[in-house]
Amino acid sequence: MSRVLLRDVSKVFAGTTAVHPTTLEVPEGHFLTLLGPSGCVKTTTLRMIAGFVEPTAGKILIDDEDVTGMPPQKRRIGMVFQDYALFPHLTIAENIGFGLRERRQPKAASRARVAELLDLIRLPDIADRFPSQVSGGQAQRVALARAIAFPPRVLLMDEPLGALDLKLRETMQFELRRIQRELGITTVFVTHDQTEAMNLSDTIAVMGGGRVLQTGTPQQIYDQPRSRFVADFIGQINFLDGNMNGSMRLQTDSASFRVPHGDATTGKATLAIRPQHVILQNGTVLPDEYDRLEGTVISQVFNGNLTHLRVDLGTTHWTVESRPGTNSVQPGQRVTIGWHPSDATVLTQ
Amino acid sequence: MSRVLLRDVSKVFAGTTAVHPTTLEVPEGHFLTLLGPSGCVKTTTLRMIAGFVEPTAGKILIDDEDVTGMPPQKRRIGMVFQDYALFPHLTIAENIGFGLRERRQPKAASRARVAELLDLIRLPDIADRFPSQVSGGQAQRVALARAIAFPPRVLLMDEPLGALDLKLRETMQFELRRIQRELGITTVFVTHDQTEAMNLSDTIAVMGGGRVLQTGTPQQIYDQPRSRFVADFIGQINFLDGNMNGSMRLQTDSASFRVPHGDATTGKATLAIRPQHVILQNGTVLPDEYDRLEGTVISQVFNGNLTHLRVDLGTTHWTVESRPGTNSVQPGQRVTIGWHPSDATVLTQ
Amino acid sequence: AAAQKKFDNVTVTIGIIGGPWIDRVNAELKDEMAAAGITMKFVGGTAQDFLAKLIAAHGQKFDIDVVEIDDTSYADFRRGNFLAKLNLADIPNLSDLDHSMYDDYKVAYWASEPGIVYNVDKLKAAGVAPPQHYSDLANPALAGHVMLSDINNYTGYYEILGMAYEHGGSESNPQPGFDLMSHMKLQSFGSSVATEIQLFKTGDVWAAAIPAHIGVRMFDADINVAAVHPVIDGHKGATAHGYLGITQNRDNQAAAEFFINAIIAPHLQERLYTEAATIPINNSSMAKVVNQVRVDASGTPFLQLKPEVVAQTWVPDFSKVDKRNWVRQWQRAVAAQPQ
Amino acid sequence: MRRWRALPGYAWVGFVVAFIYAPILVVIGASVDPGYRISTRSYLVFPPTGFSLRWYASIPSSFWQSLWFSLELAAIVAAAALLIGLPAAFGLVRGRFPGRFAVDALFRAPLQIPVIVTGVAFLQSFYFIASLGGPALQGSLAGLFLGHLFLATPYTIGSIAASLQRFNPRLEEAALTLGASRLRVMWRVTLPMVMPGIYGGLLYAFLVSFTEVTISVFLAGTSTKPFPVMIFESVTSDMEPSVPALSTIVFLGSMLLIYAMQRLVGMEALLRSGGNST
Amino acid sequence: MTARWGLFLLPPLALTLLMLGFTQFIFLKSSVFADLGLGETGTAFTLENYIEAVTDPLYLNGMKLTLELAIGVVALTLVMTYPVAYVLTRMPARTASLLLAAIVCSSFVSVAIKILGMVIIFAGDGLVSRFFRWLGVIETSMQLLGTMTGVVFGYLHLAIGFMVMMLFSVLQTIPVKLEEAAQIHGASRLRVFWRVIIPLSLPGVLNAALIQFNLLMGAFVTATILGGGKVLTFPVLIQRTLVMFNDYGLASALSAVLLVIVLIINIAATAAVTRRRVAA
Ligand SMILES: Nc1ncnc2c1ncn2[C@@H]1O[C@H](COP(=O)(O)OP(=O)(O)OP(=O)(O)O)[C@@H](O)[C@H]1O
Ligand SMILES: Nc1ncnc2c1ncn2[C@@H]1O[C@H](COP(=O)(O)OP(=O)(O)OP(=O)(O)O)[C@@H](O)[C@H]1O
Ligand SMILES: [Mg+2]
Ligand SMILES: [Mg+2]
Repeated sequence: MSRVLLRDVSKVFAGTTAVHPTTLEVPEGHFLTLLGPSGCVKTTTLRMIAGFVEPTAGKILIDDEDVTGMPPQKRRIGMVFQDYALFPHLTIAENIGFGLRERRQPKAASRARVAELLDLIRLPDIADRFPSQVSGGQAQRVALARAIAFPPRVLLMDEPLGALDLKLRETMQFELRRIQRELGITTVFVTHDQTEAMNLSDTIAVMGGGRVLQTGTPQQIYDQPRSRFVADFIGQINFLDGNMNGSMRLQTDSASFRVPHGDATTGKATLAIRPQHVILQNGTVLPDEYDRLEGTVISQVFNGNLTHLRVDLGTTHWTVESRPGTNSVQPGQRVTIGWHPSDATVLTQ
Repeated sequence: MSRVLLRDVSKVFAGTTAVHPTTLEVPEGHFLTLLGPSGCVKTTTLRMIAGFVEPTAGKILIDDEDVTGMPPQKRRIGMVFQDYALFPHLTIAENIGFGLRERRQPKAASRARVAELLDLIRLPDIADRFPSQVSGGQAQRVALARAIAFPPRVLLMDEPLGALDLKLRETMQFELRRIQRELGITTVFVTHDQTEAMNLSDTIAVMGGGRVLQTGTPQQIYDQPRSRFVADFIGQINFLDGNMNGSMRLQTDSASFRVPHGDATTGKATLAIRPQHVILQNGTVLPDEYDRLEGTVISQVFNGNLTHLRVDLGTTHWTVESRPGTNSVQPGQRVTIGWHPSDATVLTQ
Repeated sequence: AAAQKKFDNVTVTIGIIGGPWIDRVNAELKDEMAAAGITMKFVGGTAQDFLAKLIAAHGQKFDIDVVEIDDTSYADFRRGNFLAKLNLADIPNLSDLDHSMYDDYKVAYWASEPGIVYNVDKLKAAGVAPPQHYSDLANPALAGHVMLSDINNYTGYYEILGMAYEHGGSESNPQPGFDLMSHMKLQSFGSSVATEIQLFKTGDVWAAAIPAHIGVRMFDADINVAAVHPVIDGHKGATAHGYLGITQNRDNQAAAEFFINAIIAPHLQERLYTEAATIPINNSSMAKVVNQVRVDASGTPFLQLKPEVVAQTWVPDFSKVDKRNWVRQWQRAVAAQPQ
Repeated sequence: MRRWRALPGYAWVGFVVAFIYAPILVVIGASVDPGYRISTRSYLVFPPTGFSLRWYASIPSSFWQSLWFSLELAAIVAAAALLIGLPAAFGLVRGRFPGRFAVDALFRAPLQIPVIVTGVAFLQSFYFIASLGGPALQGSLAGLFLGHLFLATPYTIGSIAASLQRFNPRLEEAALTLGASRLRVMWRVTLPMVMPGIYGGLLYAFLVSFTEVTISVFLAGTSTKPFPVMIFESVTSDMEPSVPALSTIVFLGSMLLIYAMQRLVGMEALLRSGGNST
Repeated sequence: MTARWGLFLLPPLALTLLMLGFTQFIFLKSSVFADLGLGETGTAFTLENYIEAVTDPLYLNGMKLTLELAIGVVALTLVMTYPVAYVLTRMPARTASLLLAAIVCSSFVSVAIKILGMVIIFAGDGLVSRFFRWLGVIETSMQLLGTMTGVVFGYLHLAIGFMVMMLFSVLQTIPVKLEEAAQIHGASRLRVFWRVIIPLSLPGVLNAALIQFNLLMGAFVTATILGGGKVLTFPVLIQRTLVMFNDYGLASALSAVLLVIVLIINIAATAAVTRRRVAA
């Protein structure tokens, strides 16, 4: 249970900067997720914390101890790899006990600890099997048990659930969170799945283009994205491009729209609003304080509990969410949509 | 554009029945998805249509022609494999043109067709690259182009999007659907991702334990699941076990609940209701016609545009969905939840 | 207590023709040598092989004490100064040998009679009369079923020189022999007793230029063969010898000479005659084995054993043979053969 | 699936295996032929005219010695080839330095020199060393060992390199995060994982040494004569009649060896690393 | 960290270089001096050995014969073993490993004795001839000793076992998926072979084929026994030059010529395939 700090860390691979100077703090016991699209150096960042990649500049501190040049085996970290990296020639129990043996724990104590961990991951019966004889979900839990057997100062996980199918992934998210909470281990988690990040994290660091773009709680990231990239990456969102001219209004070619709180900036800006905050005027009457736009329905996709409408607004397409049954529209139909200005956000980046 | 029919098809592997006798029809031009958890023989079924696995019994017909014993290369089928299976030694253009050359199409016509397909998949510039030089999403589209180059009677796809990241997967779903619609190819698609199945399919065949459990439109499957397995696999759902005693009520240990339309059966039954149909009595007043239950909030997970509450009802846990902000509860709090009986379903399997 | 041993555990390494020949020699002499304090070690090979090894050693210490020598290679052994001068007085059994059988550097220990061996049944079936001359082997009716001895084998010289003489050549002019060979369609060249017998047995070879004593062994293997001793240069039949010599700078030369003496002892020479059908080289043994001559199916002896006949057999004058050129001529003749 | 479609393939496999085994069956058959006269011992009799194990009883001690010598030689060669091949394979697969391809080519070079050239070259070099007052390598175990090692090492390197290339480096990283030092990682993770390649390399090296004739013919000495040379000389001079019996014993022995290896690693895993790293 | 792995190469590299460089140097040295007979060489530099080696039709024909033989046998071996290795990779693992084990075991038996076994099988009165005669197909016997056919058969026995093992390790890296992809898009089994399996295995196959080729270019045992003194391949000529001529200068020159030709073929073949791959 320790605090991790990356201070101005950067990494240059063969002349090109992969990781731009980054500062990131993971408070003690926190669950921090690095979230971002493929290639945004999530893995590289994690591997720098683990010690497999040496930063070109900057420092990495664990509990105020500078570990920047320290070899991985001395850092006392636990790591769960995407493909689990279980040792195929060792049994499950031997896999879990690997770190204990390497740290010269007494045999009896190790045995007890392995049994305890098998209980923790709710797989007491597979101790003597080999990794090839367990399912993906089981392997995932074994990898976790192995990583925390000798209590690590930090637990690192690189897309540990990526290979599981949807239902199993959801179950494992619960499990992961339960175990992390129970033990209170400082955790850095990597994923490109925003739902997963939302479900699991205390803090999310959204990454893109080799840097951390925004850090915050899931709710903060969702409600107050600071850039178009973040807004778009976290959930669905609709954009409307225009200009701010010092007032609290966004001016487009054809109309102007109110924007919520915040400074009255000038220059290019984008109004962003989530689909669930956009209401379709179809039977219902839009309240007066709503801003509105007209468009044509392009398509309608039924998606379990929701229907997604794509609406062509001329300059852009928006997605509007509606409960099935409440609005019945057909592709091609002209519709009016509206939203409350306080649900919108203005992005200037 | 053809019709595919599996008639009483079954498959026995080394003494154990993998596929139980299955009848399945894919109407001309339809997009049918085989959906189910890992190991439910989705791939095996697809491979029987392709001709890589010979059914132990039953017949496979394409356009009323019995193809059961026909080798794969004679079936005129297109197939997209999970890992794409592009030929690493051939260029993208050669990959796409593979089937044309094997079917002895004139060179010039083939070249034109390849160019046309590269346009269709919106990648006109990568013709001369090799598969190792294209990204995952590009490779996926190339695999699709290859499969449809020589217009197949049926297009088979085995989890073609499984290896892509979330954003890319969503984009590709749109692309897939667009191309399939444009060409009107009869398609059988395999996935274990219910959202994907919902987004793409005309018809979903939910599989489990070696058989097709239910076939229908996405809406039918979602709204009228015929078994607990199907209901649980498609989206989130809450269950309440009890007994039916001929009346239109489900009797549990402590209370009885109304059930919607349908026969008044007897015996063990389960009431099933989607989270979004369950309302939390917190500030709002539940209408009189609602059935209700009391419980304790266990946890609250913010998930982008929704908050999921887990509520302990004593015999079971339910998930209740609510828009953030509308209800503010804390774990540990006692709450009353309610639902309209017509939103519930009774499952007897 | 054992009787006084002549030597104090001396090992003698002997390089002679391999295979059962070594087994035979070893079996016959093991006890006698052990009693004298000598351990024998054997290396298989032809005289040619040992000469090559001695040359390759470039005067380095050589690990074979006693080596096989034949008429064709003797001059080279001497020219390279590879042989030690023998202490003939320490080889008392020489008294039983004709003087032509030994000199200061070599002692004969077996003899054979290069000639022709043919399969009586196969030739009869093919309607071919038994060959009388080497040149008869070129009979087109025998094409593909004739074997000559290979060049790595002393018999290889006899067949070429035989054919050369039959066409006006001689040791100094073997070309007519090579010319004839280059036109023959041969089954193969024989280089080992093992394959020679095998090929007669399987019926692939009907006639071969090989020593007559191998005919005896074939006869024992139930092949109906007969031997022919062609007349060359007025001599009926030919004789070839195998010799032993001792390599230079041995510290166990006395033991080696003791071994040579033992192997030319009459009883041993007679054993080798009965077991391997080689011809003894000492006079008393010859007198004895002449009464045990082996005959073919028609009652004709395989070997010429009467001393007066043996004395008249042909022995080529190898000093007149240009060996280096010989090998080239041979290879060219082989390369020129019809396939 | 549709078994008959695979039939031509299986038939071809059968044909090739039969082709390989036909002469071996003849040799085994001939080994039990009870031929009784000396002359009949110089060739193989097949089909056998009876059944007898007399040739098994009369194998000359020189042949046993040579067989034993060959086994010893092959074992040392295999061990040494491993000692060289292991670091070489690690260096080749994991090293990143200019000229790696040249080094790779150099390690393969012994397989590109005609064996007879190698044999003669080693022979002359040995005499040259001796003429300078160095050790007399010709005819010694050490000399044969060097010649065989030269020929066997490329196979071993190839085999280990192939399995190393398939090795998942995440496993090593996992071990490091679990506190194992680099040495311990090597011992507990890397080596066990490349074991099939190691076994494969050992098998190849052993086989190369145990069946080598061409080099051995030049380098063999009087008391250091490898078994295949013994057989070669026997076949090219006057045949030792128990050679078929001995060959049968070698064949049966190899079956035992392979069975043991199969139990240890599984033939298929072993051949997956196949000495062919390209 | 990666640089350190390179250091592991130094000892094996030094050893290989020493064994390779030293022996070849000593060996090739004698090729540029006149032969004085009985293994003695002159001290004056001369190219006469090389001139003889590359002008004498005997050696030229020998080289031609050897190249034809080696290439022919490698081709034949590939034809025989490639389908075998392929079928093995697609067989149930248990059966495949059993068959592989059988093939490996057969390699332990000396080629020399196997050759005698073959002679019997194919001899005039041998099993195969009798069988064919019984079928009424062939009248004359199939001669192995002293014929090209025999040498080819002997070489095949030398090469097949190793070749199956090597090709197996190459072919099993080709995913079955690719075959299925080709098949479903209209390729027959034969076309799948031609368009997918063969091109993908080409580099590995070439590597294995070159190893066999090199081996055959340097083998004289089989040609000696089965050639019956009639098939004078280059290695047999070298061996005879050494053992019968005792002409070291010429033997070295001949060997050097052989070495150069083999190396050129290796480099050319590898370059040809590598170029294709670089293009790929
Ligand atoms: N050792 C290396 N040498 C050179 N470039 C590297 C190295 N490791 C990573 N990179 C570069 O860094 C970039 C980011 O890699 P990284 O694996 O960290 O991304 P990621 O966010 O984990 O992506 P993914 O979601 O696909 O796993 C890659 O595009 C790659 O080109
Ligand atoms: N060739 C085979 N021999 C024996 N059993 C097989 C064979 N192919 C498939 N099976 C069995 O059939 C079962 C179902 O396999 P299949 O691959 O069709 O499932 P799936 O639904 O595609 O699963 P996934 O989502 O994991 O791909 C597996 O559990 C496997 O044991
Ligand atoms: Mg990554
Ligand atoms: Mg599947």
